[in-house]
Amino acid sequence: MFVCWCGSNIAATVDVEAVTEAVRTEPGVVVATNSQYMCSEGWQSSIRNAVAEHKLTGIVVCACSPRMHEPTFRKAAAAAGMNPYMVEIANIREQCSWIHKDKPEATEKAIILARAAVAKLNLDKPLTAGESPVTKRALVIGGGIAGIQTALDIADAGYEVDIVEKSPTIGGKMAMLDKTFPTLDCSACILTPKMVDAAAAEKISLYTYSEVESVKGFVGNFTVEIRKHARSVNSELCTGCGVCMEKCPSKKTKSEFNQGLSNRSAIYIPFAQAIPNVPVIDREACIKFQTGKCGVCEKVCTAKAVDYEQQDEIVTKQYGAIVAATGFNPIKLDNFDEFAYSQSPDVITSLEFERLCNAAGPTKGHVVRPSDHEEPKTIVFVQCVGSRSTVDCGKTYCSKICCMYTAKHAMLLREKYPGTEVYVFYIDVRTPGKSFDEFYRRAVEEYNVHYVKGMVGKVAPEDGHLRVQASDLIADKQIIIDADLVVLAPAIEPDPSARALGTMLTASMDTNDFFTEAHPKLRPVESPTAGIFLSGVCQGPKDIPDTVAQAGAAASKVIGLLSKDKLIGNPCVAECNEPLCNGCSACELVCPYGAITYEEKPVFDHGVRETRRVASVNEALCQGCGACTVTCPSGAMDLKGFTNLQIMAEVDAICR
Amino acid sequence: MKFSYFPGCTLKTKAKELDSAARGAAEVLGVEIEELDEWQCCGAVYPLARDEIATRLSAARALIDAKRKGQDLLTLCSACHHVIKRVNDDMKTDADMRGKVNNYVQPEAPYEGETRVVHYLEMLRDNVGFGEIKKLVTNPLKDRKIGAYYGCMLLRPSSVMSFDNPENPRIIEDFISAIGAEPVIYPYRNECCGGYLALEDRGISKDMSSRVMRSAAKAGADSIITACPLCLYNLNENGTGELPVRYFTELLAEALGVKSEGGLARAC
Amino acid sequence: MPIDEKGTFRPKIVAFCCNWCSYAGADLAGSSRLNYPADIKIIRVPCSCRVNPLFMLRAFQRGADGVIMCGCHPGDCHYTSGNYFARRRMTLLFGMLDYLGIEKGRTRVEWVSAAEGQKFAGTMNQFAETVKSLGECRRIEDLRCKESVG
Amino acid sequence: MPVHVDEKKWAADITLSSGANVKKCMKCGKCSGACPNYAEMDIHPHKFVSMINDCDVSALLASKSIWKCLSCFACVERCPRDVKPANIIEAVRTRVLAPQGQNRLTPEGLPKFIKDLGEDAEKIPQQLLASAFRKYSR
Repeated sequence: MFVCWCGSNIAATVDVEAVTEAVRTEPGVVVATNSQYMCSEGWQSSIRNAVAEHKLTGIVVCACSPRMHEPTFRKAAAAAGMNPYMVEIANIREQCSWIHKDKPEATEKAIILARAAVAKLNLDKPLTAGESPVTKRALVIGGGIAGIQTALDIADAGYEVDIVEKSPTIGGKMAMLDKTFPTLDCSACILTPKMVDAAAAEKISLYTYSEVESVKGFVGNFTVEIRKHARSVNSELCTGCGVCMEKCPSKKTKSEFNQGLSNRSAIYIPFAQAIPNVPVIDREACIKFQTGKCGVCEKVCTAKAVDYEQQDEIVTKQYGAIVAATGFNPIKLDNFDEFAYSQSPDVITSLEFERLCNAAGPTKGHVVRPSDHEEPKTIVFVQCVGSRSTVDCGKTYCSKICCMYTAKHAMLLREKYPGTEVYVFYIDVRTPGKSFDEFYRRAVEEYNVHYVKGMVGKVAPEDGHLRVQASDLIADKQIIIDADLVVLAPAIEPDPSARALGTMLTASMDTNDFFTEAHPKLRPVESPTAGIFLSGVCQGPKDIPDTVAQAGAAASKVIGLLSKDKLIGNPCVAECNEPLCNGCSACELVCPYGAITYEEKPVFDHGVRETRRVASVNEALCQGCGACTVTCPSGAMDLKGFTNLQIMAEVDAICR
Repeated sequence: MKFSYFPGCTLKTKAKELDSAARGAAEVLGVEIEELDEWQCCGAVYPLARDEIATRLSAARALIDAKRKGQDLLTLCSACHHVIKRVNDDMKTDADMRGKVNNYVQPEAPYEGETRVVHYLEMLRDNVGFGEIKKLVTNPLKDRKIGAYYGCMLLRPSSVMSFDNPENPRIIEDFISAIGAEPVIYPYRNECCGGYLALEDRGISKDMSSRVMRSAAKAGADSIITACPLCLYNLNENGTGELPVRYFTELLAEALGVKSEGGLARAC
Repeated sequence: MPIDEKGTFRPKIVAFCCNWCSYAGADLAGSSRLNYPADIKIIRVPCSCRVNPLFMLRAFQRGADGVIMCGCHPGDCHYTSGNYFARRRMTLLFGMLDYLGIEKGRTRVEWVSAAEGQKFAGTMNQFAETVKSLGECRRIEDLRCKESVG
Repeated sequence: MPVHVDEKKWAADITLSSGANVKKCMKCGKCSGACPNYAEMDIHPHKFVSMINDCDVSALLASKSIWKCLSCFACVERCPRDVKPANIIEAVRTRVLAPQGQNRLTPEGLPKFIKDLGEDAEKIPQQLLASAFRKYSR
């Protein structure tokens, strides 16, 4: 029995000495001691000595949460020659000393928790963890900058990696952007080489226009079904000449890539640098698919690549690790019509503005009003549309990127069109990041952008203008501006595909559908589910530098995993007491992992040897949830490390 | 379809045409309207203060009466609708208020917000259906460009009123289309007309109402319709006078070919 | 009745928390220094579906005054579906316990995510308060166990 | 107007009766941005929120804004934090009207307004009278 002080974290409210004394007389306890920091190297060696000296078969540590240091103490036990699973931890910090102020009360509780741990330890059995092989291939879901960077880094280390991207091209949101802050280098110029690298890399396979259909298995051994949507164009034959798009008579579909600011044909490549450079047919918009008449693209295709008969294809592959890089979208602005987004074409989102600025965009980089194609003279930017909001249609978090891109937009406008007046209405300007604040200050000081503290209250489209009504909180006066263009900075939210993916991966998500990390500080790129890693905005709002850094970090974690030949499994798995099993299949039905099968086995029961149909647990598949143990009507199923007897012993100790 | 109906004071006096046209149109639409027996003035203003009980009682009584009859409670005047709907929400969500009001009114069974409060426009949209109205229109109001004026009370706060999108509502526009006219969307249709200050501070009311009316006129409307007697009064008396303002039920009755005199006689 | 020096009743409450969400939520409550009564002792289980109704009965048998089970939010179970099983089992169990005279207030199921330290502490405070107001629970307490322990 | 005001107590009372949570305010100013009657007010809606938070009640009780608020709920509707500034303004107004003899509008005062309106007076809907008395008197 070892009781930790955790400096004053525990010792301040729990009488550590009293706890040590109280448990000394518990059954099975041979030695009880306490120390300043049990997790320190020095005390771990003293554990080793104690194990050797007293021939200990198990240890109880009264310390912080097992979620924090269970692995540490297990390692120490193993180093001392003990079975590492003969360690029990009484959580007397997070669940005792930190929440209770009254010392006697906290001490009493700590003693009870320690007793429960002793009671459990007395019933512990040495466990051996199983091993499983690792499939040396990774899956990256999402082909934006996060997914591309992760895949490139994994491939660079020599491992096979597949990218699954649901749109027809990789590139994601970054491909839509014009310039990037704070350096103002062109987004396409830095992204397209990476896209080309990803396409060219021998170790990377791209599955565009594809989605993950199902995920089975566990860390090191995932089986994933990928649905390749029918492109209706044979990628092998297509030369990417683009004649089909030119001739396609259906040209009225809003371009997703241009945020609806231009139209595209039914057979289309999203943008010129798309990878792969192979069109897809949007079957909803295609006249051939809708009416049966047309077939122009097939006729004009000299490569004979158009294939109306193509069907979705399911590809099944094995992976050792999976990276979620599903990215984000700006929120829909239907519920923010005080800014008249759906009432005036001249109220646009910042992503639409990116397309307007972009030389490859619908206006060739010429910033004009969508309504009349006139150059706007007065432009108003509205920050935090839906961010930091606790009402239903908003998001409670800060979207992080808007302050900086708005400074960029304002600056670009003033540089390109010095005659314009540019206003930015903000709540706070948040610029943590290298050279970020300097960038924002340049917008104010050098480019004369008018920053006004105060949220816009109403945008009224009238007389061809947008009457913007706001209040300047610092001057304490009302501001009314007749603007020509209003640019809204919508909150960003995880792509809707993330929710379904999270369920498939059993990777937990927060209330906003961002993936949760295993530890917010110490394990930021791993999901709590083993073998699942997180890259980019799917974990939380971030800009391009942060995304790329996280993408690299996720890759290094994947590489670490794939470099192992075998993985040590979790030994706390279900176990069937065969003589008790009545062969009812109830456990098989509730097992979420398909880890239980039934086998005809010789069973020795009350002196009789007979062949019976009994449950058998695949220890590699079992994740140790325990659903089967409670379902089992005969009590044959039990969970190692959390046996029925152990939990009841804990109950008894607590209620004593 | 049968509804309990809460007309409210103004509809019995200065806004008889709002009421009578609504009754006449309902007949054509096959909607039965049963005026509550002993309704009292709703108070015209929803008491925002949570410690005000007395001012909520008349609305609560109307709600309880409708519950007793097992009917939805139909309202027409924006102010009545606003007050009754919000009091109903209090009765549903505020246990403290619920206890106090029940204590005062002493209904057979405690009232917990069971009654559904339906505005006449909501009834047209959800119970009758604008498509159905279109079919019943005998006298489509062709070539009329009508601006809908929502004002404040039907829409806000949307979390309670849940009437329509508070910043870009459609319901009256859809209604205008259903009766064969062309809806005109203008930005100030959901901004305040300044009604509460029409007595005390007429200057402000003039500014507000004029802005609304100018906004509608600029957008090309030839008239404005509303559901609120105070808005109507205020736009008429304090607006720019550019556009006529009428109740939406009057136009409905007109489109359905209902003679309003008959309705008037009954209402008086 | 266990009464402390100040003369207040101190109930015995057992909380079963799943390792992935609610135990982590409890840890978060701890690291956020949110108070709740020391009468609550947590038992860690891998998943709420590991909680056998027998464990709860055992607790009441051994003199617990209240038992609460916490798991991941529906749809967020680390093991996909465990909390759904747990929810159904507990609904049946609580109905039976109520029939046995163990008031509904003594049993509770709550979904607490790893990020909801505040909710965890709030729930525990509420639950402890309720159990406290219900007083001691001796309905199915096995007095033999009591005596043998002394 | 009461001379001695226990500011803290009043702020607490006003908060309670308004049902608003001033702590939730992030000082974005959207309420004042949305207010259609901003120009007529001396103290603007966002300041009501922060002044209640600071227990700076006397100035609010004396403010002319409480008579200018239209109760149109634009600020309530558009507030991203669900703070309800209009409720606070109303709560302050009710405090001012609460003591005897503080009524802003009295039946005796009514003829003046009506006279101002001349012939048009008879068009005044009941709703206007009822709401004016509810808003401006006890």
